[in-house]
Amino acid sequence: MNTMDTPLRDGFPLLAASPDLHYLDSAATSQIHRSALDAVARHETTCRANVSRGTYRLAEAADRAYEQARQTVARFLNAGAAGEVIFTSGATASLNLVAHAFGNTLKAGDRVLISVAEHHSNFVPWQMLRDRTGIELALIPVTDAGQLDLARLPELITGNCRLVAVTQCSNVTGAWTDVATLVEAARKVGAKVLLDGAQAVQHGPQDVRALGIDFYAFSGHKCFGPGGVGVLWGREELLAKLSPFHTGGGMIGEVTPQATTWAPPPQRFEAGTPPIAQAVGLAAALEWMMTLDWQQIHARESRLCELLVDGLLRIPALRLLGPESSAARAPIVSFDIPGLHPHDICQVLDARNLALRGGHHCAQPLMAALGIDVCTRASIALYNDETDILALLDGLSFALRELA
Amino acid sequence: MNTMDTPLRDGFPLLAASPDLHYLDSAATSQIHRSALDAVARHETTCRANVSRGTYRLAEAADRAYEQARQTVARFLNAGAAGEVIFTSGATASLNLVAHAFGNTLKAGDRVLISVAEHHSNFVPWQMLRDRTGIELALIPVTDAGQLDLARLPELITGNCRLVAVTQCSNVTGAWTDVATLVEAARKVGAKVLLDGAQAVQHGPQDVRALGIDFYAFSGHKCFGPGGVGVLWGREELLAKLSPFHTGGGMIGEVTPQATTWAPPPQRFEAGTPPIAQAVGLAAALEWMMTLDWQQIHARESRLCELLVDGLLRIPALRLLGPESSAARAPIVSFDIPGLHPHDICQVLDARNLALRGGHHCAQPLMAALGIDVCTRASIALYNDETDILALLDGLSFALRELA
Amino acid sequence: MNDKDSLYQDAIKEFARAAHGHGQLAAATGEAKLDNPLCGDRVRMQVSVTSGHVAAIAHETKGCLLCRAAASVIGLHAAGQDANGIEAVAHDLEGMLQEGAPVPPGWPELSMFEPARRYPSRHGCVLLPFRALLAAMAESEMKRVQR
Amino acid sequence: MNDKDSLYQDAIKEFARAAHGHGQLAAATGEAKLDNPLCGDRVRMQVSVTSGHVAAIAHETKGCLLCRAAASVIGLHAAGQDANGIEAVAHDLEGMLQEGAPVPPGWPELSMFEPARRYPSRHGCVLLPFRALLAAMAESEMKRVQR
Ligand SMILES: Cc1ncc(COP(=O)(O)O)c(C=O)c1O
Ligand SMILES: Cc1ncc(COP(=O)(O)O)c(C=O)c1O
Repeated sequence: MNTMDTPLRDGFPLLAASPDLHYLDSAATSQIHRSALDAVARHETTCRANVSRGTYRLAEAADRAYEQARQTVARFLNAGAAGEVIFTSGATASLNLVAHAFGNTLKAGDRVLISVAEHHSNFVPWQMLRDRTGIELALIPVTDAGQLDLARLPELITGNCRLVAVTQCSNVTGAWTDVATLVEAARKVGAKVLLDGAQAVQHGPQDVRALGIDFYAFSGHKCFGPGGVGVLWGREELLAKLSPFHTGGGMIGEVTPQATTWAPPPQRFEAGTPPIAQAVGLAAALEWMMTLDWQQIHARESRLCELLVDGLLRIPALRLLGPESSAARAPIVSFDIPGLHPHDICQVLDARNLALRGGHHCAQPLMAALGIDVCTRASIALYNDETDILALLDGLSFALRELA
Repeated sequence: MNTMDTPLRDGFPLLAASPDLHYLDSAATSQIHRSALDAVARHETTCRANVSRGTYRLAEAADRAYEQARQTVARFLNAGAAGEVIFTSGATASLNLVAHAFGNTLKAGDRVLISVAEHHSNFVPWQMLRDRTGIELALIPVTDAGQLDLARLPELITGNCRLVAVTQCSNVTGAWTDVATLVEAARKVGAKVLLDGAQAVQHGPQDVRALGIDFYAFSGHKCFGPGGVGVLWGREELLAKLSPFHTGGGMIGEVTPQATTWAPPPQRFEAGTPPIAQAVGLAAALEWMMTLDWQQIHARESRLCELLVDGLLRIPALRLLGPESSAARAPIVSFDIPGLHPHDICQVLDARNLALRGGHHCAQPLMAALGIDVCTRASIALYNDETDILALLDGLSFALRELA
Repeated sequence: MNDKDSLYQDAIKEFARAAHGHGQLAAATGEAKLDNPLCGDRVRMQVSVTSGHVAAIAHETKGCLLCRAAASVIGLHAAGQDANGIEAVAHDLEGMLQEGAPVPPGWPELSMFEPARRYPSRHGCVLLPFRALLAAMAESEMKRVQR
Repeated sequence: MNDKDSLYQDAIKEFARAAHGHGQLAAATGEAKLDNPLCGDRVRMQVSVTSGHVAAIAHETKGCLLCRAAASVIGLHAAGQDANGIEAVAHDLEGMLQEGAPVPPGWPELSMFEPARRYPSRHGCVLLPFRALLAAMAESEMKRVQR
């Protein structure tokens, strides 16, 4: 087991090669861990073959590696069975899959409940479903602190509510969603619950069964794995009832000119050649994550988050978005400084090797609810340390002078 | 420029490390070229950041690499503009994208013309469109030699035909489609033409403008690049008129709770974080391909194909599928030996380090048209040589004895 | 080749060729068609069950040698078995293939599939006729209770 | 920091602060709203065109310093120009940013954006007000010919 005194930064080739870089944009994409990079290269140079169809040894090795990756993901999520894990090209693809495959089981007048805090990838697919089928799309508002206002649930989770689809953690405010309360309310009306875990996974293994949810979506590139791969987890009995979204090779029972039948899940939802090496790389990243002491990492991430929040609150006129308490948030910290545009701030910070993101962060409805167009975001991951935070606070003082 | 006397095999790490392996399954997945592997690793360790949204230098480097990859693909296809190149997760995703985005512009009674020779990935999405919208789905039959029977076009390309979507090259028979004849017939009724180039790209750069088509789809893993990435090329003016398929981050103009507007192509069709490093790796593979002497490679592939076909035709009772002339086919050779099951054949061949695929090859309608359920396929790529073909012919003699 | 390790032992070829139980039943009480979408093996299995025991089976099997040999073993051995017995054999056979468990008791011919342990992609070929038989028996039982 | 190389030269900050041309026109002949969906810059540009030449412009610009400074330069210089003139400036400015071409003649203040050459993601910020102006003039022309 790794202890936090080992600088985790060393396991990340890009960071190891750039000692001066203060990478504070892990909410957009995390850096890739060496184990994932190595696993991809190893797979491509020793096991490369297409999966599910070949009988030669190389193809069997590819199959085995791919199915083992599925099992690793299942363990990372504490899923009931590996067959509940569908590999996709990313969280956005996972969410589109549910909006189509589950969406097609809904009829006009059924309600889907999302929140104003959703990333566009869990917002627009539901709007499209609404426009396509006439479902009702309802929005959980946010409190001033940017948290889902669950006090409003009683009026929002109506009897016709079939699905609650919300983020586990906001990619802007870092606010954690109170999933237990949500699930309880959803269960009362028989609604299913989808959790967008894109921001949560880089902060540790998950337990979809303890969460009590029905669907879970995330991306490999946000949890130290390769790009081009993501996951949709769904309950077995629910997946079994859904029709496919993408169609093509590998997901069929039989194809005739008249009609086509489907393979069982998860294959039913994996049309075409899947991202094989990327799934293997993702599994390697998750295996590595499962060796870590997450209590220690959370304590450390919270400490850094508090250091940052304390420093920010000392900047006159700065508006901190999201909850002040570090327990209520992942270490994602966004802020607005009236009169200074995030792009100018980020540009000045870049000259000091600080990598931060400014913009609407693919969350325009949330921006509107918070009364802003854009903001600046610093996101902290397990490879960050105090020097990153101090450099940022120092850089912000400089930016305030430089841009004034 | 490489000459063919240089053994191209050396550039493929898996093959270089397995001198005894006779890899004859490139139609399922080609081996990855070293340049692609290296480009992925280099990108992930020096330029990893999310694209299109960041202003810091690392993000700008990622953006540049990704957009350069788009330009490389455009050159490989001789596209009119880089903006016509959409990165997807693979050919299947590209084909599903067209079946939805273009499919949504069709109405009940419009005709889509495909062929019985299509891979399921260019068959089932159109069936689904038919079932969803009531379009007419018509099929070009194949001749006994497994080629599209274009003599039937006059009756099949009716006035209501809006799209002809066919494979450029069959993944079973290797038969090349006579695209010029098809395009001419389609133009007469104003139908668009989609070409599934999945099998064609590993046999050299393409020219979508000379082909005169409207859409072109392919996968990276079948042209010496990484998995998890594919391409849809579409004419600019056509893409501009289409609505998106997947929705989410990166493809929007503005999102409000009421409605959402779209970014222009290609972003409109790239929802979510794209497969960035994979696109960069694909571009590296294509760059490498563009340095090769394809006339020489084609001559060599044809020679190997002829050697194989000649040998196969000497096996009593063996039925060769597809055209006998090597000019009419890519070096993909499928055959049926009555009484011997392809899986048993492939299994015995595997013991002799021959990697071949047996099954329906995701082309059940074609199998049915040819009067078989399954067949054995050997597919030849630029790294194969005579020893592979001789080993296969020798292995087949052995298999015939072993399985009798 | 060492026959004991070779996948295509003479026994397998002989069983496949013999095709015990191949054909159709005039009065089946249950039937199932199963296929392996990834490889094209296809089994149509009919059973005639009386008092919970297999009176007769018949199958039409299109597929590889392993699948045909397995169906043939069923043709030889299934008569007289009840659902529990067949389930136990199928379970033990899966264990033999996947974990090296012993050959299912009473079905010594199944040892000829032991070399297939090394080829996971072929396990489905051997198991398919057993799954088809179980499905046919389940259908038979369902029809009985519905009558 | 060497002011000549620094992106945020005093000139840029001063132009942004001055916001020449900020506001609305009572009688605009054309108008355009443009935004950069990836960064949130937003420009509303109004023009009043007489005899093919800009009589007045007014803009409301929300965005970064670069975008606001560029809009402000337009506020200072656009009057008296015709569509061809504006198009030429926009084209030359793009060339300056992307290929190091010379500063657009007659608009010397645009040299303050030369350090942005190194930051491709910011080129859109500088160009947005020019694109909005061209769109507003096009709208004005379209309205004229339709009248
Ligand atoms: C909360 C949330 N959901 C979904 C996504 C979409 O993830 P991806 O772009 O990897 O598909 C993101 C990432 O930007 C996110 O932060
Ligand atoms: C002709 C053809 N089309 C489409 C595909 C689908 O490609 P992919 O599985 O990479 O999505 C294939 C590959 O199997 C193919 O051979």
